[in-house]
Amino acid sequence: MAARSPSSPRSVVAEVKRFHLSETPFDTATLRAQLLDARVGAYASFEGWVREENDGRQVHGLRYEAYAALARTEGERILAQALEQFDILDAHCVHRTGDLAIGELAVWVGVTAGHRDAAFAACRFIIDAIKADMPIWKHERYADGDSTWLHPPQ
Amino acid sequence: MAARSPSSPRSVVAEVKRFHLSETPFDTATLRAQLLDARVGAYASFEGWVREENDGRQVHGLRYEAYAALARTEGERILAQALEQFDILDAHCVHRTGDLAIGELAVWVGVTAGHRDAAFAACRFIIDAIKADMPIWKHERYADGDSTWLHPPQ
Amino acid sequence: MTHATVLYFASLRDAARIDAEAVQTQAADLAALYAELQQRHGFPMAREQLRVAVDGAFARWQDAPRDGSEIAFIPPVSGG
Amino acid sequence: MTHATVLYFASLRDAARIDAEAVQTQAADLAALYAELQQRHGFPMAREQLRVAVDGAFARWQDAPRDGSEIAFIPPVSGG
Repeated sequence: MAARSPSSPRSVVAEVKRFHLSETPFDTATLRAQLLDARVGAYASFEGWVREENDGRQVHGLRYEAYAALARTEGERILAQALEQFDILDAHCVHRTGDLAIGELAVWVGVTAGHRDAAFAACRFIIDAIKADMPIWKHERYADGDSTWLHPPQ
Repeated sequence: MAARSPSSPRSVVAEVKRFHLSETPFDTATLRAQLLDARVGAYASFEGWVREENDGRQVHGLRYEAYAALARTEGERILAQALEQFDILDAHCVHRTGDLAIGELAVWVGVTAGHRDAAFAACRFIIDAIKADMPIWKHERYADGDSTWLHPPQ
Repeated sequence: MTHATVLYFASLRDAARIDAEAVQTQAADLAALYAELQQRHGFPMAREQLRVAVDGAFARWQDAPRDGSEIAFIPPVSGG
Repeated sequence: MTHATVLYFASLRDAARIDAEAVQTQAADLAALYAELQQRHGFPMAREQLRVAVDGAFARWQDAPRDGSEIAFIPPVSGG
């Protein structure tokens, strides 16, 4: 999948990946640092954290399952669309998979721009698109012992 | 300034400060961690970074001067208003003062909420209010040797 | 006859009790393929609730199944 | 006669060449006080461009200067 030219493996930069899946907790400070750039005036970020409660039910923990191949394609498509549609410098996103406890980070979006209008708008666009289109499913376990896949009407 | 009761210094919590001025570079990971809470589903943050260019002029560095007493009053007022006006859990803000180099963090806003609509709206409200009302002035030094206070029309 | 691999996720996988299977089908399009598999596994979800993907990209229900392709029926997502 | 401290920031401080001064004034309100100090220091900024604060809170131009208070004229801000 990596776009390296076999004829000049050292001089060709690997295809930029802006979207990643992570099976383990990840560090937003490091991700933010990767977006540092002297042209940036505005950095907007969004994070989804696992809440102790969802729709009035007490959540004990959850699991995210992804169709990884399609998720990566969709993630790159969404971020490329944000770069085309908004006056921003860069945009990255990481989504967790696997088992998460209350308080854990589920998704991070980071956007850099010259000015804040575009940074906010693109950040919002990205998380909305991730929620709408990303082939990732949440399996919630509740305090009452019940558990279920979430398949909200689209 | 801290609101401790002299009669029971151990049991009374100091008045919550949500806004701070910082004379030195500060760490957003620590500030973010202070907002962790099991009720949080959405964390939105905004950062202003020093750009190498402003209004077409190449910037070498800048200095922020604050009227600290009024800045603290205004900061707390703006954050309290955000908490009243939006369905959020908490909101903090830190603004740098003193000399800053290109790429340095000038201001950070962090907002937690159950859901992303309120987190984004409050974060945007806060940075807009900070820019409009905070008695802080930017002194820019340019590549051509010139320097000036920025007093944009309000 | 088309040979393809079908992937199941989330509640579709729970219903099928497998996460993938090799299928041979004469279905003319992916909609007809879902109808076949829905009958075989008793999937409760109507096709209208799902999307379909082929080889890691969203596809159209009226696309014909391709030999050797990887097909996934995508139940309503809940990431983010 | 009212005694107060006046603070200057940013380009107002550059123009006054001091960051604070003790003033004695008979000005009836803060607008009149600014007019006095504008004349003394040659401030280029019209009052309409400024806000005024007393003791660390925004105030109104028609407020009378209070004895012992700390008054600041706030040029257009550029934080954030």
